[in-house]
Amino acid sequence: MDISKAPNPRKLQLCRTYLMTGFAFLPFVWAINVCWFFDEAFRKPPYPEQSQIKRYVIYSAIGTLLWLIALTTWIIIFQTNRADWGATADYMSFIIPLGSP
Amino acid sequence: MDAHVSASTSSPATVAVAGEDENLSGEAERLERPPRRQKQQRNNYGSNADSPDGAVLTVPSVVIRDSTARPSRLSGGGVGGGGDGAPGPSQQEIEEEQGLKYGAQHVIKLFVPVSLCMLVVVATINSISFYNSTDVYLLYTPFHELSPEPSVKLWNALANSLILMSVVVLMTILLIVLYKKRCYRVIHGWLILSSFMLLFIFTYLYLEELLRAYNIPMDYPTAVLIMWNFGVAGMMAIHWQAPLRLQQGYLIFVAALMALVFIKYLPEWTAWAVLAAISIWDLIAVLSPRGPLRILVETAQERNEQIFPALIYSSTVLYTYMGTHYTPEQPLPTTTSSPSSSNSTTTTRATQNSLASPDPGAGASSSSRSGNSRHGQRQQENNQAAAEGMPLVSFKNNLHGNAEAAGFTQEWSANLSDRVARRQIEVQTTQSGNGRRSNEYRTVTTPNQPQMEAQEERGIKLGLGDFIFYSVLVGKASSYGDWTTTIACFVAILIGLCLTLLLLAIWRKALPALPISITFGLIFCFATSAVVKPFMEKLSAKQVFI
Amino acid sequence: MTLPEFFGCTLLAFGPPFSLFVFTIANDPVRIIILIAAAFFWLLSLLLSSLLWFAVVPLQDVLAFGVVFSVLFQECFRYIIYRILRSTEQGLHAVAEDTRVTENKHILAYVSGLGFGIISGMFALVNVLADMAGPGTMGLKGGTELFFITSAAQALAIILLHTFWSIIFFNAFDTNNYLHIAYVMGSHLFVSLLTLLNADAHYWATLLPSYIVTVLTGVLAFKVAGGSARSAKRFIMCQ
Amino acid sequence: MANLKTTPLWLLLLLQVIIVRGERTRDTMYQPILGASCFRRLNGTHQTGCSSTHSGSVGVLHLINYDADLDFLLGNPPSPPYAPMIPPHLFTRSNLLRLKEAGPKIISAVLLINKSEKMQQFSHELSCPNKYSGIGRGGNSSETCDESNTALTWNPWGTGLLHEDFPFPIYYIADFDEILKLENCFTKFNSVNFDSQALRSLCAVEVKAFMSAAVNSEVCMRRTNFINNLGGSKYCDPLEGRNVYATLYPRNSSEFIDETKLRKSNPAEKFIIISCRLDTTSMFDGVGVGAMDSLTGLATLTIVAHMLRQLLPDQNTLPDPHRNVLFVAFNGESYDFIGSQRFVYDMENLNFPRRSAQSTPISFENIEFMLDIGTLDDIRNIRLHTLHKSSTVAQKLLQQLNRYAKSSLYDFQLNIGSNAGYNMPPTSAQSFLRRDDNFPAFILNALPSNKYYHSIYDDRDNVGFMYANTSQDYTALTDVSDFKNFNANSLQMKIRNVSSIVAMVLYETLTGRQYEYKDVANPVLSDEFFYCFLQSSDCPLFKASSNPDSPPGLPLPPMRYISVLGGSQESSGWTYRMLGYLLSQPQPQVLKENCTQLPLFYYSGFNGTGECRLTTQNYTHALSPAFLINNYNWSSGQYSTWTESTWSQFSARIFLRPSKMHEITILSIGIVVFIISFCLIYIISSRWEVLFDDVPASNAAFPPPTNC
Repeated sequence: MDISKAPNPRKLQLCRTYLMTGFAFLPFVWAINVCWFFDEAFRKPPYPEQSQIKRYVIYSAIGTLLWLIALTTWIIIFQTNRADWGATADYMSFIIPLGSP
Repeated sequence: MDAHVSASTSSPATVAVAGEDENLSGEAERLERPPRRQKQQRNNYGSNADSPDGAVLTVPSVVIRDSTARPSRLSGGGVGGGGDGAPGPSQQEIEEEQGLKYGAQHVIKLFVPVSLCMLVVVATINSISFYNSTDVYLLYTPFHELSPEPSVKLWNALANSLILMSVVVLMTILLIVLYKKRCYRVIHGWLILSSFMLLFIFTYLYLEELLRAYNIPMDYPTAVLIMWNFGVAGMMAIHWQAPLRLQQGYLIFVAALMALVFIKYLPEWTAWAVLAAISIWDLIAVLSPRGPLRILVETAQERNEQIFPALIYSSTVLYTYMGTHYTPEQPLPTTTSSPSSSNSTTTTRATQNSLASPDPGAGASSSSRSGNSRHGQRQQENNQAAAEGMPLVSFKNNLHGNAEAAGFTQEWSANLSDRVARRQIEVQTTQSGNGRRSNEYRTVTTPNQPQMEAQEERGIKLGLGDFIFYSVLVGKASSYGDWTTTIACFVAILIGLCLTLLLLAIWRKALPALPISITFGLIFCFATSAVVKPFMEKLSAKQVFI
Repeated sequence: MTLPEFFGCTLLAFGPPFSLFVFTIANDPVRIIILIAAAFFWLLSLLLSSLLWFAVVPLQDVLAFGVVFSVLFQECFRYIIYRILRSTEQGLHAVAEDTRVTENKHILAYVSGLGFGIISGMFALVNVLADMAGPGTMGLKGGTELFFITSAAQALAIILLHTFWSIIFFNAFDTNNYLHIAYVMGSHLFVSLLTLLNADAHYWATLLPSYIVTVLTGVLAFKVAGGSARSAKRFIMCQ
Repeated sequence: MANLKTTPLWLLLLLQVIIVRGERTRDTMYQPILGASCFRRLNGTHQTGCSSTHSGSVGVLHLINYDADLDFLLGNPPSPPYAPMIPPHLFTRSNLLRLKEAGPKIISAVLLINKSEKMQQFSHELSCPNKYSGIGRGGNSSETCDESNTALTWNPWGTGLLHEDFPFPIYYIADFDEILKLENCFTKFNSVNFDSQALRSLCAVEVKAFMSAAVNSEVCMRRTNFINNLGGSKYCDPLEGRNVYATLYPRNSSEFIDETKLRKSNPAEKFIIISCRLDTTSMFDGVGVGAMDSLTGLATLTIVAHMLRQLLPDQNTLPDPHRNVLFVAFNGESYDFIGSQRFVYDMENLNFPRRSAQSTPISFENIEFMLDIGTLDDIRNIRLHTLHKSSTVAQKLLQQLNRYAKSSLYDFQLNIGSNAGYNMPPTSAQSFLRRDDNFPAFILNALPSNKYYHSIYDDRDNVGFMYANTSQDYTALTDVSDFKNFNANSLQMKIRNVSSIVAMVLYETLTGRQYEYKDVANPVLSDEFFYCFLQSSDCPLFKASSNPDSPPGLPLPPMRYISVLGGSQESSGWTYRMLGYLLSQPQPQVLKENCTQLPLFYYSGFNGTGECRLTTQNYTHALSPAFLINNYNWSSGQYSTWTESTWSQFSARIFLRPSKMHEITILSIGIVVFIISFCLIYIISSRWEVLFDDVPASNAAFPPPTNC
């Protein structure tokens, strides 16, 4: 749907729902929220709900960022130590690469 | 696996209904009325704030949307009548051209996603060998074409495709029954379940095979997180509200997955047989007077309902436009005072008269017919359809790829005000940057601009059925490892799509989307790989260019 | 993996057509449709010519035969698409977003020509490109390592030529200028037959003439399309 | 509609029929090279063998004629990575280790080309085969022999490369035409001028031999058994095959299948085990017949079995009617005695024969003694190895052997030496002795003289076998003086002699009477035997010993590598039939149609007219106990832990690898052309009305299409 034509309360509600949903380990939803409401939050002429939306968008952005950092660090740790961890790493693995320890 | 596959194959079949254009959500529309006022105040248009709302509220009463009302209108318009002798045909033409024009635009708006879907499938086929080899089979294809005998393979393929087709037909009928009985919960549950399956299980499979193809290690926490995010976001996008681009992306991906599933799990010849069979079924279901899909869509229109949001691709064109009624109490000066070159006011008046005249008759006829609520709805439908101003391409589809254009035909059989409407749309669109237009067009309907409001987004919708089967065809073709064949199929299918839309515009009757494209596709696929390929290979080996 | 080779040849052959497409076609749906339609017609012509080649078994190794006939078929279909476009001009005029498409007849010609060119270039090159992505290059059993780059260059020439030819051809039929028609047919035949020399790796013997022809045809097309030395000068002077 | 539906199908038919004429460009770019690849095997602690990269290893061909050429590669070569083509005589441990150290950046693949003129020796087995799985050489050392002291090793020429891990694939090219392709390509493109190689396109080879498994058996078995997602993938399989055993007399101690009851052996039964080894191995997949290292032993066993069958009277007439001879051919002995270890394991658990055989199990108490036929490289100095000098059985056996060996009556002119002590040859008996070093196991083994032990060159030239193709009857014994015009020191005669001696000894042991007939084993039988196993499975002996209706064997020697479950078990299959045929008793009274149930089996027989025979042969499973025991300690070294990695394909192809400069030139040309055209066309399209000035004025006014 085209957010720019939705009424402001609707916008606020949507943004809020997305933020809340994001807490269920859904950083992607947060990312969507940020991209989707960025203009609403920062580019549009001000309107009552905007401050709320702005806050939600910022929260989502922070959340996304945190998740991103956490995920990348975890992936780096795992990939570097996979061989050393042995069995545990294998049981953790979704794809065990062929032909490498 | 079979179970999943079977479920998922059947599920998109449930997307038979393609309602009118506000498929995204009816509530969205309801909610969007207030902001019109707001917006209008912001933009401080010439007209007063209330008229649009009143206008919208009076939409149901504006029921003269029959071509039958046309002569009366012609006679009704005093000055306009005189002026109408000439404009009549001209308007006829205008209508034509708008149809074709938006046709042209929306053909492209279809080309892009269809091509993207094909691209995904072809890329996958060429990079992940998993999807290239059939070892596991669907429940519906008991004959596995293992014998080297062509004849045996042939009857195997035919039998398989027959079975598959009968399943499809059953599904469709079941859907009709459900829909007639208004078991929406069941249908929605069905849709959600199937899209859930595609988004989680088959995406999981896809991810696994992708990583395996490139031998990339991955741990479960990451994989689960990715799947969870992707899936949930997909469900939200498809069944709830999300940015349009995201929704389109998901739909394309789902279609591609579905196509890949077909390519993977259907035996070689069966896949071709099914393609042929499905396009024939498509013809029957749409063109035959009691074709199931026609029934479906007609009921949908009688009930004036939105289609199920899932699995219908909608590319949205933004029309800043409102209903085409003209409230008589609205003073003319507002329009004349509208920002427009003075020399155009005459024409403006003419149009206004011609516009103003029908409405009383409209009220009468509506009151006279008010008893027949069904008809009223239908006409209101027409009105809305007209309001969409997006006739040509708003044909719909289900998984069987039935191009259903009932709504479209009605829109096209709609009457003058529709045309005026469309002219206005056109004007608006030209102003909203969809194209360049010369000034003389603009003058005609400038006065109406103030009344034109942002309504909810309109778009063409194409059932994922087309996406899927086009992609299956192209993917199959590319699985032989010859790119010329792939390109030939691609071009043939696009041309087929063009022709379908063209015929739709010319004949003004419901047409299925698959047959032409698929027939072209099949012919070119086999012709190319049998005849052209050797020739081209000989040429390119010798570096001879023609 | 000689991906560099792959990308190099792809950019060389399809870079200019791509930018042409982006800047002149992509914004106008009608043009895109005409482009694809033209491609489709070229496919038809190719189908016919290869059917002929296929049917005439004894001559299957005599490429010249197939080449000549495919050239003829292509020109026939160029004519057919010309007739079709001209007959639907009214409709197009109505449909076109951007009226130049119809009011400047050359644009139609240009678009359809580009369609012809792109599809023919693709058909000639796409499988070669696909094979290029492997670890090796040409030259193990005969053939030089110039094979790919020359193929790409030739393909580019053909694509541009098709575009120019269509412009000249359409205009020639509009103005009954049979000389131009003859020129188009002739140059097309000439270039195609010239490429027969590639088999013996006489690349300069083929590339040079075909690029000369390309330039000539381009100039002719430029003139036909209403360009002139003066306008060119003005253009360069940025006035 | 209907025909529209079927058209594509008919077109498809057409498509199937048509042979595509035009050839793709890639066919002219690449040329496949046929050969055999080295692959990866793993044991409890290490991975051995070789593997290519996931997408295939590409290297520039370089022919190695002298060590100097290697120095060129390992110095700093102009355009690495390289793929040296090495003849066998340079395929030495030192060279290979140098290549390995250079690393995949310099050496990406190695081609072993079959130019064996200068080859002196070629054995990549350890100099102490099955080093850690024997009884050890006494004291606290677990190794079977002392590698430092070549005099005492069992494979003095062994380089042990078979147990090395290489980061690059090694590809063996046997066919001379293929070698010629490679050499021509090398001389045409590479050897022109080595210094300017970096600037030229060079002839390169791509070898695809990617191995799934890694690290060791423990890891890869764990990964294989752990289903971590929808499509579980297989990393490695344990080496697995079948032992073949047969008894001289049919056993008449049947047991009823009763899963609940514990199985009990029948103490009355007495068995003499005559065993040998069934398998061989080599570095490359599917090559290597192991003529000398294991086939001589199998031949001896077979002929002994046949001779005893011919000589001995009915079991009841023996002094001890419960005595019987058990012939066993153990599989997988090359890999830490897989077959015999499993055999011992089964015997311990009273699980031999399996319940399905419906006969009482055989325990160690039933075994009188075991005579293990090891490698008979050189008939002239065979020795009888025993663990304890004091073993009376051994001395008696030795004395009997020598009596017949030296007997003037037969004039074999052999002398069987003796050797007592822990330095036992690496043969199956080790598994028995390892369990209980008082077990009466004696090994007939010759002094090691096989320079091609466990290698691709241990073929019929190595044993000097010439097929006489005398289509004479091999089923009957012949008079000792009747050489069937074989050369006295031909392989056939050697085998005849040694097997006759062994058979006579067994005859004496069983009957208690000396053997004084002049009949000895038939050299034609050994002739046929070697022909079948060295040249073609489509041979008279195999035909005779299979069902008349069964299809003939392939015209290739049977694969004798143990391989894995589902791998070709040709050699065990043929041995099973052959032993069954030679050890079985004809049943003339049984008709063909009744002759379907084992132990009755219908053989086509020597002259092709079918005959029903009462057979005694059977299989046992040759899979190391390590894979049966739950959470077995893989590094304990108690049992064989060998596994074989899975792979998707072996392939090699040569082509021209473009020089870096060539690539960069093309790429830059492309980019430049693209950018120029892009800018040019942008400018033109933005100011096109200037360029075409005589377009209608109305249009010139229009803004150009902007790319939105």
